[in-house]
Amino acid sequence: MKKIEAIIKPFKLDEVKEALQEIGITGMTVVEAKGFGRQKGHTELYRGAEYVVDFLPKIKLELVIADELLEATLESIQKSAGTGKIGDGKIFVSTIEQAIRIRTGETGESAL
Amino acid sequence: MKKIEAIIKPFKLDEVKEALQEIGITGMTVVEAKGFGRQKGHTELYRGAEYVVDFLPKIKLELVIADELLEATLESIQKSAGTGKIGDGKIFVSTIEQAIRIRTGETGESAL
Amino acid sequence: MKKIEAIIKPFKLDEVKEALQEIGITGMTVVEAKGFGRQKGHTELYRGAEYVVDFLPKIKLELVIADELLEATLESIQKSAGTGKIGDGKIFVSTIEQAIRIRTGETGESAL
Amino acid sequence: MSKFKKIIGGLSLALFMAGTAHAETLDLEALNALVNSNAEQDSYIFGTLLFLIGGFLVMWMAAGFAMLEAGLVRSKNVSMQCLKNISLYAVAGIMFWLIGYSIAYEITEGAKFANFASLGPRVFGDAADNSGGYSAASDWFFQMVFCATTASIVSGTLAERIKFWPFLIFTALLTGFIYPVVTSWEWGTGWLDALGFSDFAGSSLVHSTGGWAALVGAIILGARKGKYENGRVNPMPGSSMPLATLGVFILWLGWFGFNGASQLAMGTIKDVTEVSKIFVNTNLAACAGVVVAIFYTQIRYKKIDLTMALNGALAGLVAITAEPLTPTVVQSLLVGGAGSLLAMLTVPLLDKFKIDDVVGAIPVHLVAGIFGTLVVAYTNADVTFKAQLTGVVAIGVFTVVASAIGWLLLKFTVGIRVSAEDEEMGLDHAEVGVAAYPEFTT
Amino acid sequence: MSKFKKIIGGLSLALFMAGTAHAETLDLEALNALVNSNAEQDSYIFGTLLFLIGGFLVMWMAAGFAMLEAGLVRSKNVSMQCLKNISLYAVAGIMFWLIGYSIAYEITEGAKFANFASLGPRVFGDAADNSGGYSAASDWFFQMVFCATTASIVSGTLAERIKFWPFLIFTALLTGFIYPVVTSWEWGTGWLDALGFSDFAGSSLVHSTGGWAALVGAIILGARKGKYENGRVNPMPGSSMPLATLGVFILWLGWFGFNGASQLAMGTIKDVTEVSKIFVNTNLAACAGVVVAIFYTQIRYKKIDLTMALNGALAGLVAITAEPLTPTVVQSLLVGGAGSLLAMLTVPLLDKFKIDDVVGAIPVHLVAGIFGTLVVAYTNADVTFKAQLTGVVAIGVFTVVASAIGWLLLKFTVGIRVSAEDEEMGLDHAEVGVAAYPEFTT
Amino acid sequence: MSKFKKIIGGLSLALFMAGTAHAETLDLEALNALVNSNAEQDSYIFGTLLFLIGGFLVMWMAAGFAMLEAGLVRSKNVSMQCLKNISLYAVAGIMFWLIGYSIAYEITEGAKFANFASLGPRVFGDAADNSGGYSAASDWFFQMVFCATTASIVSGTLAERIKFWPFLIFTALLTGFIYPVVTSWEWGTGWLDALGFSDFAGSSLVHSTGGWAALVGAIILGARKGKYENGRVNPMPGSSMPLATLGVFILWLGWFGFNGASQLAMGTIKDVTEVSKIFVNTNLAACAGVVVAIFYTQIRYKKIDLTMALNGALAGLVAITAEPLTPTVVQSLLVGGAGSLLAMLTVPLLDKFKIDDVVGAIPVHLVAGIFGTLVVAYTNADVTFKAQLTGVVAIGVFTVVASAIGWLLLKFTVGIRVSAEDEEMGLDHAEVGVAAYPEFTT
Ligand SMILES: Nc1ncnc2c1ncn2[C@@H]1O[C@H](COP(=O)(O)OP(=O)(O)O)[C@@H](O)[C@H]1O
Ligand SMILES: Nc1ncnc2c1ncn2[C@@H]1O[C@H](COP(=O)(O)OP(=O)(O)O)[C@@H](O)[C@H]1O
Ligand SMILES: Nc1ncnc2c1ncn2[C@@H]1O[C@H](COP(=O)(O)OP(=O)(O)O)[C@@H](O)[C@H]1O
Repeated sequence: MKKIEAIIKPFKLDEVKEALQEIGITGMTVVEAKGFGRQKGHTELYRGAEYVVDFLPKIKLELVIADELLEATLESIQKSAGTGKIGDGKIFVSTIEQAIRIRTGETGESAL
Repeated sequence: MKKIEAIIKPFKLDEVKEALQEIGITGMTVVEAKGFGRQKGHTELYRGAEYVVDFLPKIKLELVIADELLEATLESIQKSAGTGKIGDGKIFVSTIEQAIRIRTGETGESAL
Repeated sequence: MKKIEAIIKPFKLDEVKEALQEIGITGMTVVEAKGFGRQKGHTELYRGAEYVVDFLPKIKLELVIADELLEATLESIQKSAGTGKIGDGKIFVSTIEQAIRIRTGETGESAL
Repeated sequence: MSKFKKIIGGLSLALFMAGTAHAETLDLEALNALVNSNAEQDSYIFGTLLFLIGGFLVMWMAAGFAMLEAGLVRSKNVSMQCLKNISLYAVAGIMFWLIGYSIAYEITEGAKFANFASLGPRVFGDAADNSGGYSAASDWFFQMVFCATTASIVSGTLAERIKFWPFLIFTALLTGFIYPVVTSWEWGTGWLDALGFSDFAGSSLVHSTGGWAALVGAIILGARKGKYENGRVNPMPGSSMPLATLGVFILWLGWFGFNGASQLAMGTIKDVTEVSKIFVNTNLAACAGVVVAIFYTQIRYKKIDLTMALNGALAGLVAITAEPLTPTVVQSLLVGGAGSLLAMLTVPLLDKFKIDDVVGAIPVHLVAGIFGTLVVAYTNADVTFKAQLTGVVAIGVFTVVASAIGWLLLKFTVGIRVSAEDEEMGLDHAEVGVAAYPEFTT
Repeated sequence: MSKFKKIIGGLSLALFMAGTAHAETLDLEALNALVNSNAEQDSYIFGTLLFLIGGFLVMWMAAGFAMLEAGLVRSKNVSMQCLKNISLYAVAGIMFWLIGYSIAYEITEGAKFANFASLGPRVFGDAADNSGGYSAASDWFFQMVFCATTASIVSGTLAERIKFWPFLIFTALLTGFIYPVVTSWEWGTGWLDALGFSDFAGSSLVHSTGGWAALVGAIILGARKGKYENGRVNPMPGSSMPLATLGVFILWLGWFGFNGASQLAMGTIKDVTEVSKIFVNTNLAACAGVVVAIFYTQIRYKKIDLTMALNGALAGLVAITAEPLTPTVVQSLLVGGAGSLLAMLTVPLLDKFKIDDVVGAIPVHLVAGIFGTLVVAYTNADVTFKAQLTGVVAIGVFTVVASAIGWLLLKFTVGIRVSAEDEEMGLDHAEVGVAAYPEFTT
Repeated sequence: MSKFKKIIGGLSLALFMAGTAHAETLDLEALNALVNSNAEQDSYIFGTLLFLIGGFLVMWMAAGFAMLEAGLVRSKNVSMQCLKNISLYAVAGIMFWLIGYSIAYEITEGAKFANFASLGPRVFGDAADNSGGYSAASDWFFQMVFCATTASIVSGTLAERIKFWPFLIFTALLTGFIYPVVTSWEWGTGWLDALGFSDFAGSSLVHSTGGWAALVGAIILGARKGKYENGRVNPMPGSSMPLATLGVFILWLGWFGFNGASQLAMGTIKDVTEVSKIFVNTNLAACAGVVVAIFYTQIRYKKIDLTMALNGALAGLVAITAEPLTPTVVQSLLVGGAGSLLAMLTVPLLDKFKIDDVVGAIPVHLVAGIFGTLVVAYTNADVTFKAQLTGVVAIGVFTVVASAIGWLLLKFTVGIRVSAEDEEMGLDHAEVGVAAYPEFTT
């Protein structure tokens, strides 16, 4: 099984979710995150002092999938999350050795 | 070393933590998350418009353990996190190559 | 490519970020987390009832790097995140198989 | 009608009235009558103004309860708590108009219940209703906001697990029947008043009544899931301490209307001087409540419990409410401080009995209310302990019985408690449409 | 000057005045004059006091709008919404002083526009300005806060996408010109007043005017990005329901000043009695608004919509504002309830036309305002439906045209809408310096 | 006692009084006496009412400071800030009763310190205390809330690093001694008053005194850890901009009581007219403060700084406080605008000197307060610049010295600063029992 971590722009979440549903993904977990990268941060102003906020709001999407879905998933995320502007984010892939569904005790791909 | 990521229902956190402590786990990190899965979301109502919130509040538990604790840990989480109802969550296992305790510089299993 | 997950004290974030920038790291993602470990929690008081909060605020830093940067990165984090006091946190290393830059479709190390 | 013409009309009326005496060729008797009618008019205006100012200040307490409770419930129940608070105020207003006021005030002196024939909605004549020395509508408004306060007390205790509609039905019962009956006994000149019982602004009539109804409700409803588990008390900290603090400041402000305007008249030097003294005593009782709370929690727990400091202020206010006029400042400080201390000692006691009072309304409103009522015997020479005790017991027994009947009827018909699943998920999702802080991504 | 001496000075003045009659060897005529001048003085003080109390209560509504809107916009726009609300109040104050008041009140009876020669800043004499039977400054203050209310209505509708400075320029236009002109027609004794149009406290003059300006702005500005996509309405829940609730409680409180002090005088038994009746009717109309909203949403959606309950209270208040004095309680309940229902029915209608009203100001202030104005014909015998309809239409036409010119001029010069990127990022980052909740790590 | 009987009692008393003249067979002299006593009574009631209304509005400012400060400190210190604000108000009330009032007002005209023999707790007689032309208790209440305001100013500046108990001890010193002494010089008719110094509502007496105490405290306490590091200023944005905004709106509202009721009398046409003018000037000075702030920050930083707009409103209010009556509207706008500008220019100056003022109380209350006091010489013809300067310097020197002694004594005995570890962790964990937003999972 593969774990896909995608860091995307927050307002793209719905679109990405729908794209993933279309290719048959039925589960995922998302986490609020802040990202630091090439996209430049904001200059903020507080009580007359300016400062730069480098960390921008991002959403981190995590989904574990069967190996054969990898290509489709990557493509789907890439398409739906892209705006073409800097800061669109990254996708990282790694291997998951075991998955368990807590409710039923099912393991492996049937747990996803 | 193994990394265990468990997505559980928020109100189960205390129980799971205690179960893990009992089997000797002394460290873990948790993150607030929102989960999308088979458990159906809420229909919400805002200014006369209904909408569905698919993402439900979840807790993501991350713990890195020595390989030999894997079985016990999985079992402990599975027992303590289960309610038998849909949405109880998943456990994912992967491999961690190195662990370092920042304070002491210890590495490997002694860093956990 | 390697994925580094560092759990650090929140007020150290800026220092760590700067240290990482110095060694040429240009991207990272951070997530708010709560940590349970040897560092003891707070005794809190609410409407006359005392209770212990075991989970302390932490920051989880995630960065994916080219293999050759591993040593320098670990060292850099360890130095900048350390206070010498209990609770300084951990660094975990694992392998990432693929990285994709959503905007350009670049893959591998050039996507980082 | 223009904003201008109106004024000019009013003025010429005044000039006309002034002219009456003159037209009758300056007859001394006529002038005397004019002077007297002017004096009466001023007295009427001042009394009415006191009710209006006091009334809007007490109305504002509804916001105070809303914020206090919103801050002390967990996020998943905050929208519901806001909804309950605005709804209960609305229901209280309508019920008190529909039937409540008539139960409270259409009573024969010394009686136990209102005259059936006079029950019904309150009608306000178009002509000036002069009989009471103040406007009837201003009086009604002032009484109504007191009635709403009683209901606000209940909503905090039962938060996070009671169903919305049954809660609202109970509110209708409380504001349309229970509170009015209790009030009729004393402020309506019923039997407790005849007995010499004294409760200036309602430590018992408002606060204990609300407190008893809350207590009975809490017992019948049961504690929140997980509150008392494995023999230990599991604190469930609320969502926002600054909102809770704001709520207490609002209540403190409103209390100047609550106690001050309960003087019921402001048209004489004596009256307005007494209102002033009430302001001072009310304020300092609350100050003492805070100071006792921060010292007590520092000594007892080695930390200062903010929620206790907030409750301490309220307990001080509740305690002085039964008699904010006769005490000296020192007495007021003692009454406020002791009320606060009693409230703090009650909190763990309730936990011992597994009575789950989410915001601490029972210690603050019931316990400090009873204490405040009894202690009047020592700060007001005209009042006996026996009369006070009688009142406390009578109000307690009646409210407990009536509330219990109400709660039990609701429990065994529509049910009063949400499902365990809904409770866990939070009432905001279960019954209200929207989470308090609904954003996830922006 | 010391706080003490002042008082003593004031007192001796009073004693001196009292002494006048005596010195003249107790002449009856002199005493009569004294009595009359005392009466006039009291009337003046009461009238002025009513304006001051009403004025600070309505000023407080600015905070209510700020909290309501801060709660109903998304986090990324909350600082901006706070900024807009405090800024619009400041601009309204200055514009209404500079020119607005003179437009509103320097008008010949029955006319359509103020006398050019009299336009200009308002000056307050040092001597007591006695002519109106109240202090001119107190009247100005009371009128000014009404003007600010009108501007507050607009800011909510256009939130989350309008540029700050163009919004503020429009505010200057609205508070310095549009609102004053509309006001001059009625409260300034202009042609609508002559026609018999009646709008006691401003359902039309304040609320509809604000509502029309908001509606035109919303149409010209367009909906928020993503609000209407793929043929479906995408709700964008606000950041904080408790803040929105607080805002409504603040507005409800302020409304006692809004409607009550619009009686414009308090120096007679009749006046203060009527103020009291206004308090009762205002309060109960809001209560009915809440009750209708919770029933309606429960039945229609099977859940209770908190934001609708909040808007229901406001719609009830807006509806009763055109005539809070003559209706009976039952009529007030009906007016408030119907206003609430109409507002709720309008919400989806606006969505159908893709008019994006972030906080629901159009249903609440425009629709309930029109309804409230028209229904006066049925609760006040002196008022005809025709006059009311004329007023509603005239105010609508004028405000729509004037606002459209304003908005379009701004649109085609400086532009009124932030870039898509800024909108997505949030106005707090784009135009204000600071996020509403700027902390990430602590 | 019933709510009804009371009223009827009051009424019959009035009727009885009216009857006096009649009974004595309509003697002109008796009628004259009655008229005079009625007039005196009205004057007394109006004056007292002004104190009561002004008093509760200023009391409400305590909530304003609490919300402003809760919004401008970081989440980890919000509970503590709430606790400090409610506690300081409680301590101020008790200290001002215990000793403060007697220091402030038991002073011989022109003297430098109160008469020792008269020092002690304030006692309020049962009988009407008629001597001052108003109720003594109402006056005390009004003075007390001013005293509390002074202490509120300090808590904001020193937030996030000062220990709770030493802060509270200093509050006791400030409200029981420093503020009363300063007040005695002017409002108590001491030497500054004799000199011709003028400070209508306390730009110097309240705001500068609080500001100086805060400044000295900030210097002795030192900046927050990390605030000034590596030669750069590190902004530490607060937790909640909407709460800070709410705080400013509350303060603005309260200021109508602060300045308006400092007229100290309302029983004549002149007095109430002047109160009205004060309302207008106060309001417009704040409006100008906002407008200047948004223009200035837009031009200087290319963004609009919300926190500066909020502080601008407050600086405008502080600046006009020394003389809100004599200026024309244009002068008020200039005073308010200039006060705002000065405050904004001071903010970076303080940072240059590494004086860490968490909420900006020093620019707002000290700097705008000094400016406002000095500028009185130009808006009030009776006042000389020399007298104003003398007052500013004298108040400054005394407060700085007295505060320094207080702070240093505390520093070298119990210590005033929390440990670096506690500061980093946040005071909510360290000293209070509960985090401001304690939920993690729900
Ligand atoms: N090496 C990395 N490891 C982890 N997260 C990264 C890394 N590089 C970038 N990110 C995440 O991806 C986001 C977008 O990256 P950025 O460089 O701004 O733009 P782009 O995705 O267009 O290259 C960052 O905000 C950060 O959250
Ligand atoms: N493939 C997946 N990858 C990542 N997280 C998942 C995946 N499937 C489910 N989850 C997480 O597990 C939670 C529970 O899953 P769900 O399908 O609702 O019920 P159940 O655990 O009973 O099968 C989801 O809310 C989501 O957070
Ligand atoms: N085995 C583990 N797996 C995941 N996270 C851990 C583990 N052990 C510790 N942590 C994280 O590291 C943080 C610090 O650990 P702690 O034991 O308190 O101190 P130290 O880092 O000094 O050993 C914890 O709060 C927790 O977030």
